Amino acid sequence: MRSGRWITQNEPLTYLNEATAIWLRDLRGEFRTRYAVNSILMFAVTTLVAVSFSIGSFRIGEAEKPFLCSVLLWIILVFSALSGLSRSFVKEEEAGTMDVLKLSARPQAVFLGKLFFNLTLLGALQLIIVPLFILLMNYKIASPGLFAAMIISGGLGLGAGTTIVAAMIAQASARGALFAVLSFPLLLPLMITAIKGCERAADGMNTAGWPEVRIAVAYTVIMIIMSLFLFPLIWEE
Amino acid sequence: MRSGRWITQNEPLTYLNEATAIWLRDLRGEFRTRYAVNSILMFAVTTLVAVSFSIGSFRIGEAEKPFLCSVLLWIILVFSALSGLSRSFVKEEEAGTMDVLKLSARPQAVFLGKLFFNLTLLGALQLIIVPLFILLMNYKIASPGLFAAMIISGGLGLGAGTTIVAAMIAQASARGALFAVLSFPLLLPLMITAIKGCERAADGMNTAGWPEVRIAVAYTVIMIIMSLFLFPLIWEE
Amino acid sequence: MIIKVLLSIWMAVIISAAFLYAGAAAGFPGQTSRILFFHVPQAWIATLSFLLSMIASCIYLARRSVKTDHLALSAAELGLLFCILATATGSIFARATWGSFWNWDPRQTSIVILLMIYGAYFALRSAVPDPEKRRVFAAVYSILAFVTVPFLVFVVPRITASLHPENTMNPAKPGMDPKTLKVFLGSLLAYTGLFVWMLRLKIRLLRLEGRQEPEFVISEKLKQEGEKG
Amino acid sequence: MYSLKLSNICKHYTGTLLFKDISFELRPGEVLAITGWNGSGKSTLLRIIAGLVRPSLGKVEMFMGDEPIPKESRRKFLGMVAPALALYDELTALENMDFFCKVRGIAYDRESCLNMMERVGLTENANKTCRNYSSGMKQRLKLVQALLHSPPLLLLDEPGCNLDSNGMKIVEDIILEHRQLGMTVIASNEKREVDYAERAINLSE
Amino acid sequence: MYSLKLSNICKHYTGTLLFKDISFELRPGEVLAITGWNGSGKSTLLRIIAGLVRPSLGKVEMFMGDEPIPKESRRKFLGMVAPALALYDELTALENMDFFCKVRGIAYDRESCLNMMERVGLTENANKTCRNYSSGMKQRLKLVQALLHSPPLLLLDEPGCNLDSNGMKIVEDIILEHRQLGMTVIASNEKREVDYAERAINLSE
Ligand code: HEM
Ligand SMILES: Nc1ncnc2c1ncn2[C@@H]1O[C@H](COP(=O)(O)OP(=O)(O)OP(=O)(O)O)[C@@H](O)[C@H]1O
Ligand SMILES: Nc1ncnc2c1ncn2[C@@H]1O[C@H](COP(=O)(O)OP(=O)(O)OP(=O)(O)O)[C@@H](O)[C@H]1O
Ligand SMILES: [Mg+2]
Ligand SMILES: [Mg+2]
Repeated sequence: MRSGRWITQNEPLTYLNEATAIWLRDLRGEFRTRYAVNSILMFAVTTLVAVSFSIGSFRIGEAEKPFLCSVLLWIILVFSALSGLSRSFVKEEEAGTMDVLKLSARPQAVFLGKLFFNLTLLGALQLIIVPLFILLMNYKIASPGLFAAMIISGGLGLGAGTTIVAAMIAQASARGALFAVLSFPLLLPLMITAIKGCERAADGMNTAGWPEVRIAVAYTVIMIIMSLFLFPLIWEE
Repeated sequence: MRSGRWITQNEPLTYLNEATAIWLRDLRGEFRTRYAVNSILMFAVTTLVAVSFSIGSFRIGEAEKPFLCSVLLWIILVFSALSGLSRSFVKEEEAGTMDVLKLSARPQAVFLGKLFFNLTLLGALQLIIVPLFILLMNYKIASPGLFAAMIISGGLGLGAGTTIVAAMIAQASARGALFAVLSFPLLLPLMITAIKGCERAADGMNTAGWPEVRIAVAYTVIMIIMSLFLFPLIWEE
Repeated sequence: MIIKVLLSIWMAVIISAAFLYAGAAAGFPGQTSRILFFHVPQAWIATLSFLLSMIASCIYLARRSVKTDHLALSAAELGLLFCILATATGSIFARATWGSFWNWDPRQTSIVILLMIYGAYFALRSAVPDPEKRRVFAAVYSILAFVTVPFLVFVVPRITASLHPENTMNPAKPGMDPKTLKVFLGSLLAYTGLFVWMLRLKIRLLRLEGRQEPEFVISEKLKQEGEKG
Repeated sequence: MYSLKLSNICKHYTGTLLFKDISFELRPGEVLAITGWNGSGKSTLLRIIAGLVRPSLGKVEMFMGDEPIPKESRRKFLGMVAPALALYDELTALENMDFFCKVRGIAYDRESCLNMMERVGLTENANKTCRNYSSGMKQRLKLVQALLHSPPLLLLDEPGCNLDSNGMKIVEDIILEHRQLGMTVIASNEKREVDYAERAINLSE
Repeated sequence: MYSLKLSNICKHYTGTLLFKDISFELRPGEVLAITGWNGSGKSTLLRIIAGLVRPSLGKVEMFMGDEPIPKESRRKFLGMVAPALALYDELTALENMDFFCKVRGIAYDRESCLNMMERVGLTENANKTCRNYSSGMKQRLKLVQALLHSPPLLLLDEPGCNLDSNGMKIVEDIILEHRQLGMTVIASNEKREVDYAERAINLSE
């Protein structure tokens, strides 16, 4: 048993391997209980159906459509995300496994693993919601390339902005509320950018340079770098 | 210690006392952790702000307003409820206190206690959301009496329709999703009724007899009676 | 076996008759009305099996016999199948007559709710690991869902005026083309036969599967031991 | 006079048989021990007696005199302690007791609750939320919860778990006192606890 | 050579002092017992050593030779078992082990994991989800988790809790084996476990 195996830990191991292990474990746990993915997806689908039902019975002027549809799409995406993205940390705390994770993994690996997991959830969400939304709302997009880039970069930003907040609220007492309260202001700049970007993609004017996509990517990168520095502080006692 | 105190249990005790004890305990626990109330309220407030932001920038024709506003109000109320009403049972299961509750309380008392708790949450939700919604959307109501009655009876129906579902999903494996999936079809008739009723109250025509309020009350009563019969079946192993 | 052959011949006859024998009904564009011979019986079977499933659930709660649960489950499964078919054919039909696949017609709303209920029923079943608990929960849910149906029937027609035709296929209505009526009734019969046949098949399958389950094997073994000892 | 009767209880989980043909009768004044290796089904058997788990075969009956007590009111006549039975974390100990009294329909009496707290040595911590209790303090509180309604049947699953020697002494006292009039079933691996029982059922055999 | 050094550790929670001036040094081959009544702070002290709780005063240091090990990599050099440290319920035992190996950067080796499982007697249940484990089986799995990376410092909080006599034997073996080369801190109320230690700190004094 005493094989001196821990010595191997001094070798320069990439954080990525450990992060992947955490990511895969979360996916597996999620696959078994399906708490987060279901709550996010069902939330999104039901809101989508409700919105399409309520708005669908109206005649929206063609001129107003790009803007209104972008707003609705991002409201659905952001709120669905807010309804489920804190689960991965909160579950850890509620099940009492947070301590064992603190004892076994490096904080940066934990952050990256959870970030990957949240991005996976967001990806699945977008893969289902965006086409459905386009179909149901009869949303015409003039520049599909820009639209796809905006959706993806917006999704990345959403994940980057919420993961560290989720870690914070998991250790606070009034969890449910806090997540939305703390995340929403952080996400608002991103959301406004993404709405603007999708609107631009839909009406197809002035699409040169994709300025909103760039902003979203910058937001994502900054958020991730900041989080990698700040996360260890909130993770370790 | 052996005071023969258990003999007093043979006396005909009202279910209501026990239900009240459960209700008060839930309130106290909720007050300390504020999970459900916060998740419901924050959800509602943020959706409300988002909706008013997105719709507010449009000119909604006065003629369409009563219908559109009723739809939006009830979408916000129902989805907020779906986001938090299952907590009281799920928490019981996750904290491992479900068994001790099964061992100490009668199932009907549990059902009633949880129902009261959910109704309290819904009441708080409506107390905050409805005035806010009316203000933000500039929602004019011609017949406030009918409107209030519709909101209250709709809220009662919402609580009655979801409590038993919450008890079921707490004992199932993939909880997050299930609650919305199972509750939504049960709530739809109520939701459609309430939308119609609020629309009628807003435009002020044909308000005699309050037919929608009656339907909602009938729905509530039938749901509660059915639940009182069915609940023991799903509560006891 | 003989039933299977008869049924398939009958189905073949009805299908050909629907396209060759009956005329295209007035009031529908082109040949589209022929879809009615399939769409309406499908919707009818979907509703029927829902009712059947609920009744079986009630009996299950009273008697707790696995057989009635099998009936409830099979009826729900077939109901879901026919519900999807009715929605699909209805949507195609709607596209041809009203111009779009989906427009929240009251009929469409109610069939979506029915679909959601079926979906929820299966989601619930798959989420409860313990077999007996699963049966009880499913039965309770199907009763709860059924309780809301009268409200639905009462409420949905209030929301919007429907484009959906009423009573065009009502046999009691005078003035219906006798050829159409014949084919329609034949199709109704064929679908009902098909439903009953599939239902029995499904129940048999469930019973055989049940025998394979370790629970069943062990309790049978223990029962036999008990009888001996 | 109460009695408990198990007949031919058998339990299996998806294919693996835990135990079968467990039959016994228990009368007031008797203590029964259930022993067996880890994972042999001790806790499961106790949960079956309490009505929290359905047996695969067989039945559990309780009688008051000759009259059977219906399953749904069996809970009034039993108290249970088990590692998996948790109390409400966000309440204080006294609030927990208050709740269980009310829900069982016993007049809540702060005085006697405090007495029980004193008995298990929690007086100082009675107004502390249970979330911050140490493992042994939680276990002590569980003992109070099981005894609150002075049930004729006591189901103790590893009652001495997490306790120090004072705590073990309290458990001992409780068992000895309850033996006077009530029925006790103890599931444990501790020889010391098993020794109180006149009879034992070994699930590993 | 590793060593652990606590200097003047003191911990209080909003007004109540748990313990103060705890200082000791531990070297390989030594076993230290921490004793005290329920609620005296044994688990808290262990959590302070592990770095999960910050002490109110004083500091905890670990050295490799003479070189201090930074706080953030201390976790690589310790393994911990405690009642409040739970494993992942929805995974099987093997998946749990797989996860902890990967996350610690140890090459996952199914063979040796199975060996460890066999050592604690979980071979048959290695592919069962931990949710359905019995209390003793969970405790055994926790032991495996703590030993997975062969840490020089072992923190055992009530290691024998929920275990049967076979399980106690396993714990004994682990302690005796670890005593050869590593440092061990045991917090327990069980005389049997405390007896392995040459030194003991009593927090109730
Ligand atoms: C997605 C679209 C549709 C759905 C989900 C749908 C669904 C239904 C349902 C549930 C029924 C009730 C069967 C019963 O009462 O037992 C029905 C009947 C019927 N449908 Fe549709 N339908 C759709 C579109 C259409 C369209 C576009 C037409 C033709 C314009 C149509 C013509 C009929 C007729 C004629 C009946 C028989 C009505 C009667 O005799 O009472 N349906 N459909
Ligand atoms: N829901 C379940 N599904 C499958 N297996 C289960 C379930 N619940 C318990 N088991 C299995 O039943 C066996 C007995 O569990 P139980 O908790 O009764 O053991 P125990 O005798 O109390 O053990 P310990 O001494 O460790 O407390 C274990 O192997 C456990 O894995
Ligand atoms: N977060 C906290 N806030 C306030 N008090 C706390 C907190 N955590 C622990 N305590 C208190 O600290 C004391 C020591 O707890 P600890 O778990 O260390 O005891 P222990 O010696 O391990 O007891 P046991 O033998 O029962 O396991 C207890 O009285 C507990 O109530
Ligand atoms: Mg046990
Ligand atoms: Mg402790």
